[in-house]
Amino acid sequence: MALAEQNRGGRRGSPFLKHWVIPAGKTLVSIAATMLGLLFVTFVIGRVMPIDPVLSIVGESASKATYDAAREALGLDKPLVVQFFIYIGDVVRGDFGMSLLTAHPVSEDIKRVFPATLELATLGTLFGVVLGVPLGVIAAVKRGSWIDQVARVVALVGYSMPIFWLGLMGLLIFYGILGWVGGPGRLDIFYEDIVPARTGMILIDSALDGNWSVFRNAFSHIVLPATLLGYYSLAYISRMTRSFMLEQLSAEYITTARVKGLPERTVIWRHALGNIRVQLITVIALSYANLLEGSVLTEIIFSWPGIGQYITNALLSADMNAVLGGTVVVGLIFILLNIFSDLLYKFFDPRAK
Amino acid sequence: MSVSEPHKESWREWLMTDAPHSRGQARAAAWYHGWLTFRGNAMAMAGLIILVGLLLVAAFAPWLAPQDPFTQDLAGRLQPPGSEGHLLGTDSLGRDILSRLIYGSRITLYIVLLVALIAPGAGLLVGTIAGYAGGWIDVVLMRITDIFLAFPRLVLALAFVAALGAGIENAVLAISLTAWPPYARIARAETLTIRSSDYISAVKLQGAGPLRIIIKHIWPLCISSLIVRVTLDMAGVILAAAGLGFLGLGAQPPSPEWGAMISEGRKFILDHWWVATMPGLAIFTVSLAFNLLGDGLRDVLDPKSGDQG
Amino acid sequence: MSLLDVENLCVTFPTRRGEFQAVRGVSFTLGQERLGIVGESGSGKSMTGRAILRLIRPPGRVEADHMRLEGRELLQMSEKEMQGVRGQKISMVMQDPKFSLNPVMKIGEQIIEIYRFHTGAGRKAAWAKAVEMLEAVSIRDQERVMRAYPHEMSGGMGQRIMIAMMLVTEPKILIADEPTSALDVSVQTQVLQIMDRLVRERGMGLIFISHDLNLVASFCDRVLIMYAGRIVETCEADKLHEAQHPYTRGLLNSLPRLDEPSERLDVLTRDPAWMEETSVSGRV
Amino acid sequence: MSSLEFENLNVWFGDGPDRVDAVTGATFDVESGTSFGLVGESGSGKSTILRALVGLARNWSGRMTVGGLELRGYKRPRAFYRDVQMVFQDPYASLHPRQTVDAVLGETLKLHGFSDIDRRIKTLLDDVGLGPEFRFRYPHQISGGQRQRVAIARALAPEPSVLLLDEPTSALDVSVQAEVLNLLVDLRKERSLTYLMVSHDLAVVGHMCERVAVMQDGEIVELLGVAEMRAMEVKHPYTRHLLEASVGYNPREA
Amino acid sequence: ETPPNMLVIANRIDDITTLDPAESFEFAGSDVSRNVYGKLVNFDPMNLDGGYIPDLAESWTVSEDGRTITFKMRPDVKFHSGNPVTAMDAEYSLRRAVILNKTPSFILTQFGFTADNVGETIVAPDDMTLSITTDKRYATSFVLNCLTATIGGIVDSKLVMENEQDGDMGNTWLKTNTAGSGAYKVASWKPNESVTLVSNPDFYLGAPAMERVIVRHVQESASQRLLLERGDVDLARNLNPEDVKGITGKEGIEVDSELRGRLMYVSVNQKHPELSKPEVKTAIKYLIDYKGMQDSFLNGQYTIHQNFLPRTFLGAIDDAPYSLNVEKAKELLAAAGVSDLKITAGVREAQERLEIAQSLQNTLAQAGITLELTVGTGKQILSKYRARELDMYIGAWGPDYPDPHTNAGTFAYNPDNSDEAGATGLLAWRNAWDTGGLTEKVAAAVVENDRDARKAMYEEIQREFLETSPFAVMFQKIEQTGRNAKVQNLNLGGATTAVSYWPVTK
Ligand SMILES: Nc1ncnc2c1ncn2[C@@H]1O[C@H](COP(=O)(O)OP(=O)(O)OP(=O)(O)O)[C@@H](O)[C@H]1O
Ligand SMILES: Nc1ncnc2c1ncn2[C@@H]1O[C@H](COP(=O)(O)OP(=O)(O)OP(=O)(O)O)[C@@H](O)[C@H]1O
Ligand SMILES: [Mg+2]
Ligand SMILES: [Mg+2]
Repeated sequence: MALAEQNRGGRRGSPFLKHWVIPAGKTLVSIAATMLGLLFVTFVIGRVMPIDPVLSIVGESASKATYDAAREALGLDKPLVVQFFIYIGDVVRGDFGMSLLTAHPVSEDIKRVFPATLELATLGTLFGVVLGVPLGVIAAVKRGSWIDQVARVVALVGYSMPIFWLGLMGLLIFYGILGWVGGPGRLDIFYEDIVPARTGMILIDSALDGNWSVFRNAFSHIVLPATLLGYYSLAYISRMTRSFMLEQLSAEYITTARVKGLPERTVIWRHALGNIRVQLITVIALSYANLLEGSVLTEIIFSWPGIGQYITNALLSADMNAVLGGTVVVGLIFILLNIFSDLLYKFFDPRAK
Repeated sequence: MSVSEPHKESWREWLMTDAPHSRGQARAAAWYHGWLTFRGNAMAMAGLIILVGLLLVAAFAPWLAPQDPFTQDLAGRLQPPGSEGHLLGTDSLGRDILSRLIYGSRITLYIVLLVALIAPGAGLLVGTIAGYAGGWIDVVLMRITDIFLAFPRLVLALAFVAALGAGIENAVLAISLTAWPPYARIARAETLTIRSSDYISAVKLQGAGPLRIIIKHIWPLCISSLIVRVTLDMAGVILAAAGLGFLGLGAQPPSPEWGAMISEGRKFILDHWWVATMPGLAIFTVSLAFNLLGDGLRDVLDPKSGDQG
Repeated sequence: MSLLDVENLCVTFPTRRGEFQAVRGVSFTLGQERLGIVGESGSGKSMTGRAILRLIRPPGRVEADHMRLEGRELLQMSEKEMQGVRGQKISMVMQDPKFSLNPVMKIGEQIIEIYRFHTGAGRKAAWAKAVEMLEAVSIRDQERVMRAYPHEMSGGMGQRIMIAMMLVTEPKILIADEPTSALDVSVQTQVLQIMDRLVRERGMGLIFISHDLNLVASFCDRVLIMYAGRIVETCEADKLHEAQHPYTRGLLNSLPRLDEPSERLDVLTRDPAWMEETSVSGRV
Repeated sequence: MSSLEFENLNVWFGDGPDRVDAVTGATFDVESGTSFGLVGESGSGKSTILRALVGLARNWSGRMTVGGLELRGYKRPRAFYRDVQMVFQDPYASLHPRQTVDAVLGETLKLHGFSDIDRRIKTLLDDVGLGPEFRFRYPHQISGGQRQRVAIARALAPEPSVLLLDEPTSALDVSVQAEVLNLLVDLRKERSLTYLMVSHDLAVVGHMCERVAVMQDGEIVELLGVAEMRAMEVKHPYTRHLLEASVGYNPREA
Repeated sequence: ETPPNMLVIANRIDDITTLDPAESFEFAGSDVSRNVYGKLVNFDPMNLDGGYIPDLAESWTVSEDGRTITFKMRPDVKFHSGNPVTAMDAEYSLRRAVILNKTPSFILTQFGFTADNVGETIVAPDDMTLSITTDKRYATSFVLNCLTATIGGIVDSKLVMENEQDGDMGNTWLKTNTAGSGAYKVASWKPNESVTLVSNPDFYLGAPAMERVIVRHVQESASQRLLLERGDVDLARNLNPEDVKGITGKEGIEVDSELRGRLMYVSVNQKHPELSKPEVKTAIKYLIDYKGMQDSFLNGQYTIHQNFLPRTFLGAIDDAPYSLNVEKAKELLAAAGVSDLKITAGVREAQERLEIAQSLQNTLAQAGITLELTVGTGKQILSKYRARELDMYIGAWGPDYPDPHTNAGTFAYNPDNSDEAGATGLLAWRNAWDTGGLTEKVAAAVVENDRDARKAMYEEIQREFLETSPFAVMFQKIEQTGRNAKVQNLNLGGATTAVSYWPVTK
């Protein structure tokens, strides 16, 4: 009873604490937990794989002594738990070990390949959003009309035609026949190594450097793969936008907006779309994260040295350090994007506060 | 109640009734109403017809296929569509693409059905438990979901197969195991809205346990949004199965699995476009059908949309 | 001349079992008065209100011999012209403020939006006008409310905001669809007072939709009683308790009363013949 | 046959800075076989009291007894639910959209361990005045009043002695309201039930109940008999305000 | 359009895992090495058939007992760093390769060099002289052929030592850096992306015409083709037959076909009771549609070749007695009393192999043998093969160094056929084939110093191999390269060595 009395009057804690510090703390703990889980699963996968990391290093013909020495050097003779902690320690220091495939430290490799993917995925997502959202909105507004059906077919082609088909066809037409875009690779040979790599994203690096001819060339190379990736996210984003919009359009506040005499344009783009911002952000973040995971086939076809290709190559050649390093980085990006979209959610949806 | 009563009415009336006389009739009537809604949607019907067609093709493959899907003819390889005896052309070993597509529908259906059962099933289980239980169970389950979601799909699939061994069943399992997290999220979101509703409270007041509530009361309502999502994901599943092929997990040659056929055709795409395009079109048609069906089902299954329109 | 003149209004929805007529040949006029529409749920009250603003979503259809706003035919207006009518000449307060306000727009924004659209006023002027309107519906602390989101408001405040928003353009006609059913009695009184004042002071026409017979009887000037899409009876509001039609009587008798306790309440028994009766005209 | 006692009941939601105290210090009791009304404005905590009693609101302090038996925590034994049942406000929301009437009642009966389920369903439907033709319908196939009857039948299924009614007719038309109220009155008479009924409509409470508690902002501001209410013999200004408003619109009121 | 002083190549270079000549063992890596590191002896790109010629060693002499070869170094040759190339560097490089004991080290250690004895067996008494002593007498040609392999590359010992870490003899550093004296040095290597070589103006044979050579990783044949057609690369090295057909006859593009050393073969595990029957082995050789495959999906890229020495190797023979003959195979199977044979074959996921496998599946089925395929990544399938777990293996083999022993020593040599021997490097062992006496013949051939006699010995081994072995060698690789017509004098290295860029002109 006394307790109840006390609580009734009690508005304990400052609003700052309530709105920012506590949620931030919770978020951090949850990131940490997810990361730890991610590391644990990667670690387990690394051990489960029927691939001997020692053999990969010392080679087939190594003697028993060499083998044992290498094994010891890798810490593989220690108990699993200890190995796990060593692994975590290494990862925290950004040390994923050496890649067998490239003979470079994995962290260095990732620093090299990730910006390529980041650049591609970002542009692709931009494309997907810029076209996908309006397409979804229009399809919802004109539900059942031919435009809705066309939007559906467009989206489904994106879903069901494998990217290498679209990619190679695109290359053939726009590069091979028409010559409108650059070919495979990130740059033409003569533009290579001209601008210093600051971010690793050539578009940004060249812009920072003010070297617009490199920028143009890089753009001509990225535009096709980015469009293709964008097509995939467009497919997803437009379908999701459509279904969110359908829900909103039957809401009562939309009728209110119409009662107010607002033009249909305003009703749809301002009122209805405003209400799906939050859901859209989540969807976009998810599709962005998926693109960041790297579309292996796109990267292969366009000779794009990105992380998807890197991880897959490593996987095929049993380069476990590289696989695990790549996985941890991709996972981290994923988790961060998730959190980012949560934060935006708080920011955009007044009800979430 | 007289047993013979229904016979006096026509079947249609019997199904359309607002006052069913038995559980069976009520269920049949509910299905029939759904069917009517569905039938009113031309697009959804188109989807259904395609899928029924696919089922028939799969069932009668040996009778429908003009040729043996495995017979090679190295002299007659890479024939364009419409050439003598090969409506859709031949592949690099001179096999008839149409026949391979027809036989491949069996494998495709098999993969699709298996994944469609496992992945949403697992997602439903995890999502509803997390959503209903709340608290730390929710936190733990959703963290796990996040971890799986954050994992590059291929790596995860390979790890599973490393543990399970290769084979098409395991490939399907691997795909399912990488595909469940989004379903779990959907199911959880749905559960969160359902769990505080009055009808759940009402069941609680009868002393029903959490398990019963989840299975009997929450699942039936989550399933509709899952089905819609699953039908959207179908093309992705078919392609993912093909993608696992190059890790040695997918269908093994000479199996005419559609995704594998596309991969095989990749080499010839610039000069012999049909080798990859034909199976691509098949996948496109089927996923379009699933998608149209999904949209129709959404209308039928969504209790909120009720009897409108 | 009356503000609104509706003749033989029909609202039709195609359904799987054929056409469904939600409103069947309703005729009435509205002057500078409080016109109540009562009837049981599903009798077509809301559809009548929405049909006037041509807000029935396809595939629903609105038909009428005529539907004139100060002599101008509403049915023949283009969508563009209708936009000028909606909000400007005729406004409508929707049933539930919880769902009728845009949840992610600030209240100020929502009020300013309608005002600026119809008057082309500047932001500052619109803001001042909005604050003034909020004050008019007796909301204190208007500046704070302007910056708040709908979910931060109580139901009563939301309803009053809705009214302020719909009145900011000083429309000729206000359609209020069960504006008080979600409210506590105390707030209800305030809301009614606001509307009452507008009719009396500004000469606005008010269509007041409700299923609360006592309320309509005490608040309105004239009442239309609807059943199954038709008007079965019309009368002066203060004479509602003397209404003749068995349907109206049934509704009245089924109300529990504090002043006249009874063991059992009378239950309305519907006569199929009521369905067939032609609609009574509510024109004056 | 049980009586209900509430003593200094506090119910709250949330924790720490988010805490909302929905009910504070509510004290009243309901004699067995009588009908008790709770009125008050929206959000005043009426429903919360009922929900705390049946264990749907978990955080509470004070004392609640049913038939002399003191309640603890939020878990209730199945026997409790045989004794105390609840009817919810919105009959649409309280019926599972995918279950037929038969399934709803059948499940309830099964949960309470009855064996002759078929027969009981028939009797229950009969009791609430629904014909056998309703038995296999889905909620969307029946009207609001009929839905509420189903909800009442479900509450009656375990043969409880106490019915908690949370605005059982506020979502219904006046004409339908009369039917449901009549049904409730009849049932109480037949089965000597105890009612604890929430409503914001004084006329309804006046019609149904012997005693009334008026709530405002989580607290009970006045307890009075229905006769006093009719005679307008009330002390608290809020109660008076409620009474006056219930008669209709009075333009001169401030 | 590519600049006139630059050679741009599209190639798959994802197999480069190291640039260290003591470690590098893959195709793309050899391509780099050959242009970066000088060797004691080397092949002349313009005259491969002429065999090894002096490179950093000007001349050599062989001792009486045939065990010691003494090289005289070429004077005035400099490393890229400016350090002179001396016998000390050669000594260091060869010792280093032996001591590091990386995968390709067997090429040297098969001569009896060990980490313990290199102090005595590989010695440079002065700056201009290097002598190496093998454990017994070998054909000199064999030893010198082996020194032309990548592992024979001479590194800049001073520079390497400066970059030594934890006694790794500069291995870590050399993985990603180069210290050679060849025509080019590596300017940058971005794994899976590109290798850029810049010319060495002081190259002792004269500064190369191409100042830069850029090898770009382009995985897809179609992409390579488009790049070539647009003139964005000068050379496309991984075109598949369809794409080759597509560019043939195109203006300004030429297609080169060059015979390479790689063989495509099928082998059957001799642990299998049925597959070890001689009739069955022969039957399988008759159940392969050599011609059908050569003329269809392998068109232009593989040529029928049925023995383990690739054409152009010393002692290679051209006999191809087998062709698809289902009737004969059936007879043989019937004679062996084999029916309803069901076997599984491992094949790695690579287009041409899958096609070969499926064709095989088809023809075997005609004789009633059911072939099940297990497809997997290279690593997966290889590890099963090495563990002797596969009934049948469909795969490829490339010679490690340009001497007949490289293949003879693996296809037809298996001193200990027991599981315990674990001789995973020997194909004969992987298939559990005890070689029926070929092992001894191979051992004899490798020490025969008379070139003609040696040649005859290999021919004899191969004739027997063709009859008795569980291997059905099917094809030899032809590398088809799409080349911009402007590019001249490019040599890919044939069956014996790797590509040479320095003679190239445009
Ligand atoms: N989109 C629609 N399709 C078919 N019928 C509809 C549609 N919208 C409304 N109706 C029907 O129109 C009739 C009139 O509805 P309306 O909303 O006007 O009733 P109401 O008198 O306002 O009832 P309430 O008091 O419950 O609000 C109802 O029977 C309703 O079912
Ligand atoms: N789950 C919950 N979490 C937080 N607060 C709640 C919750 N349920 C109810 N409340 C709050 O408790 C208070 C009392 O709610 P309650 O539902 O008991 O009111 P009521 O008197 O039944 O109102 P109404 O007439 O609108 O049904 C309200 O302020 C409400 O916002
Ligand atoms: Mg209404
Ligand atoms: Mg309540």
